[in-house]
Amino acid sequence: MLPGILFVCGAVGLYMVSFALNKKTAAPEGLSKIDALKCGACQNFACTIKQTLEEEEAV
Amino acid sequence: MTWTVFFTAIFSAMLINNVVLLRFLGVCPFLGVSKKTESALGMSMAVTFVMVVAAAVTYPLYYLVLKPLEIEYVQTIAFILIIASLVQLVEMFIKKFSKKLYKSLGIYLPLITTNCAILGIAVQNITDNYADLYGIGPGFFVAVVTAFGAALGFGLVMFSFSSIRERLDAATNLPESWRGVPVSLIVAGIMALAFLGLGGIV
Amino acid sequence: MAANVAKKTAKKTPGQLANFTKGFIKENPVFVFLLGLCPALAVTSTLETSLGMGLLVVFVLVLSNIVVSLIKNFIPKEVKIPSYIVIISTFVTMVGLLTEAYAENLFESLGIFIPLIVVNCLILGRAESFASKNNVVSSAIDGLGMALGFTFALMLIGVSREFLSTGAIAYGEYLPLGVSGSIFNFDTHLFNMAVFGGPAGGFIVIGVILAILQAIDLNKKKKAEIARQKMIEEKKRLALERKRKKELESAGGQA
Amino acid sequence: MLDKLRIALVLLIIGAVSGTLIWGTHTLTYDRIQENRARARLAVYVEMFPELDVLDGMLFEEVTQGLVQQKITMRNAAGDLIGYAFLGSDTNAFGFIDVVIGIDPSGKIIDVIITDHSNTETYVRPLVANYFENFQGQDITDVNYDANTGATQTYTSVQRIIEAAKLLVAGDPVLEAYQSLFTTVERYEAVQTFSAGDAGTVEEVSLYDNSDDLVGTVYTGVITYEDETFEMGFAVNADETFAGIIFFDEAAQEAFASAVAAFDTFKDVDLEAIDLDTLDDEARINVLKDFASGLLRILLLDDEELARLLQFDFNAARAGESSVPESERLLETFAIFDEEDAFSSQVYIGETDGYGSNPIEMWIVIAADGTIKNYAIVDHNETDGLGDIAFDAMEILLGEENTDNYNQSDAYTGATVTGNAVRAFIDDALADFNERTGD
Repeated sequence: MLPGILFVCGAVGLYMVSFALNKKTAAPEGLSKIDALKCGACQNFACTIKQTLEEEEAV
Repeated sequence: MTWTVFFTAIFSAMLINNVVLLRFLGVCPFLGVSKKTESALGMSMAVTFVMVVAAAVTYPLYYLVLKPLEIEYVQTIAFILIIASLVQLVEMFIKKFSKKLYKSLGIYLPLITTNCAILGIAVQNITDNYADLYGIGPGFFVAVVTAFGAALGFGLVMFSFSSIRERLDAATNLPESWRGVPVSLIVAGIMALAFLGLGGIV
Repeated sequence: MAANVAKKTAKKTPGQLANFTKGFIKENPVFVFLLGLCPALAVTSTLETSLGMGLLVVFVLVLSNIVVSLIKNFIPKEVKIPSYIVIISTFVTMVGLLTEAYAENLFESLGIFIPLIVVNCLILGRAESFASKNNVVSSAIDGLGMALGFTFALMLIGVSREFLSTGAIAYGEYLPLGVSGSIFNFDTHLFNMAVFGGPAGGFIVIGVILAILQAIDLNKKKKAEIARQKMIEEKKRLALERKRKKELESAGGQA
Repeated sequence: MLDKLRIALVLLIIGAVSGTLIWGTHTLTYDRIQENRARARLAVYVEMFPELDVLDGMLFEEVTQGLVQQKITMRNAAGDLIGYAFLGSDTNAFGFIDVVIGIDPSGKIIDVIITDHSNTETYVRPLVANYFENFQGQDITDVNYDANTGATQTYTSVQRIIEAAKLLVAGDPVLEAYQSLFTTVERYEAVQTFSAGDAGTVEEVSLYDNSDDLVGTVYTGVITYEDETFEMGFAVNADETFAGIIFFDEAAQEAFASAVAAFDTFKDVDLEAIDLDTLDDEARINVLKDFASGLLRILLLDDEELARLLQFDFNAARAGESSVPESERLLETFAIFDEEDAFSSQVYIGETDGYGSNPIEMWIVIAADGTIKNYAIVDHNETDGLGDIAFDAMEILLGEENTDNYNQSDAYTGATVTGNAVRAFIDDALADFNERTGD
């Protein structure tokens, strides 16, 4: 029982830490804005770029 | 085990079991990111990179961690989380260290977390049981080579499909109701038929 | 049971009914948004596998929508997406284990597409765009409606492909129904186009369905356009009549 | 800081809850999944025995009965016996073939299934489709094979495996005959064939018990009495004492009962001490006496070299010096001289590569006049049917002049590889012989 639960906890932790680290890392200068057109056709909701775009739109 | 195993693995993953056309993995980016040849190539490069790394990580994870601990049942969640973190880490490193690489791959990397081809190949490498066929060590190389071949196949199809699509979009004599996605799907179907013919290559 | 809940609530508030039915045609995830095309192509060679896949998605989508909307206030914004992925993959793993235990034929035929439900954009999409902003009941109904719409789309593709490739619709083969057999069994070579059971057929069938939907859509638009044109003409005619009337009146006044 | 702690806490809770949920589902479904996987793995058995309890109901036993390697006892969930399955494998000229035979407790064949093979698929498929149904419902101890199969290699292999399974079910009459003298015998193996003078051609069979220790040796041959032939065996204990006479046929056993009883006086007597003259002068006993004396003449020769030599030629007095010919197939050759010390024949011993994985060990004797006088295949693992054709052809060659007759013999045609191997051996031997005799 224990190894399974611990493993899942570990994997979750690893993912979230890497996610947070990635979010903290700023994109290189001049590349923070992504061409919205290039993103348009894709329906992927996990895409962080799409999120940032939406957030910017909302602002 | 000989070199022929690797060549067989590469060709069969690339042509005979083409991820997109014959196994339906990664159809979303296939239709979504294939409007321009340039973006299709960018996506293919990102997929190649992540697919190989993901195969190289998930295979030992399964055989060195999950199996000895007898927790094979967490495979699905383990793989998706590992691949997702991998993508995040790769994106972070690219952001930090290579502006050029980020410029060409940056848009596509985040899409890859939920690309079924990556997870699909990782799972396939386990269910195809290379470890039993070749032993755990050599099986690792076969798994990585298979992933590479699959990514090559993805790139090949993406490139040719986007080239066709660029012309399709310019075609004006198409019936209106077929324009856009429907005709693209028909083209993909014809391409799949063509790829069926490659079945006897290995 | 969930369907009953949906109906009851739907009676009370007409908004919920629309919330439930929108996934079938208007916002159908496969035909309109092209979400989840991988399973829509891969597991739809027969009606039963399509239905099986659809049911698994119903299970995962409803549960993940409920859980996401329940805990939406506790999840820090920074780790929103990762949390959703964890929740979804938990349910997918559970569903996979249950399927292997109780419907092993379905498990065999769906193969790697069961773990791949995790990366089905539909599920993450609903969690992200609907469940994280709405209450539990609405999220559950939305999930159910969307998943049933997805199932409907899969079954439509599945029934076309199975019929074209075998000339019959088999049942009891993959789902543990207890009985098996086939319906519409045309024992003729006319309905035996094996290519539709294969990869190429999947693309072509979806392409044709999308073209038909697009044609219907265009037709509607055209009709609306004609109606609008007629209305405009009518208005013009009325305006003209009024104008003439005025002219006549003014002429009469002069006389 | 507080924010980060909160994130960590949420993260921990989500991970723990999801881990627990997955573990719970796993515990709930574990047994069923294992059973389903076992079912899938053992699908061929489940197909034959639908009520089979795949987790506890299968008892696997390794057996060595000819081509059958595994006997599986099938029980249902209630523990009742529902049948047996036999897993056999054969190698024929086109490759291997694995066959599973399922029978119900009464011995009726449920089904015969080819699980794996490397035979030509286009031959196997029609065979399975058209002829295998014939097996279903037949009693395994009396299987009626379909004569219209075109006698393909595949069908022959299946026949051979069914025959081996039949012996497992019905018992092997040959083994039972051995067991009447040596109660502990579990397995027997033919070691070599040689000619033993009056006894004719004799096959030496070693008998082993279940721990694979040699318990005895039986020399089997054929006797003729009143124009009828009977197969019998001369049994010798492991300590070189006489054990008894065996008849394999029940009728023969009865007919010769008194004669066999007469031999009982030699039981446990050293072979050397056996004096056949003490036996009564009676027709049936005399036939056995002739066989025994011919055999004993060979067996009692102390000098190993001479014994071997005498296997080739009874009239030999001494062997010439052994040498190694140049051919890679011929390992040893020596001349034989008769009692007048004149050159009688030349013996060639060697091995030649045939179809099987091991070479064919054989020897031939070429008489002074250049005819092939005698030969023996000591060991081979050629495909039985094919090998036999070639070896039968050798019989035809016996006594042939030193000509090209054996090359013209079309008796080989059935087994080209084996035939060519044997031919090459004879070629080499004849070449060496001609060189020696200066032809």
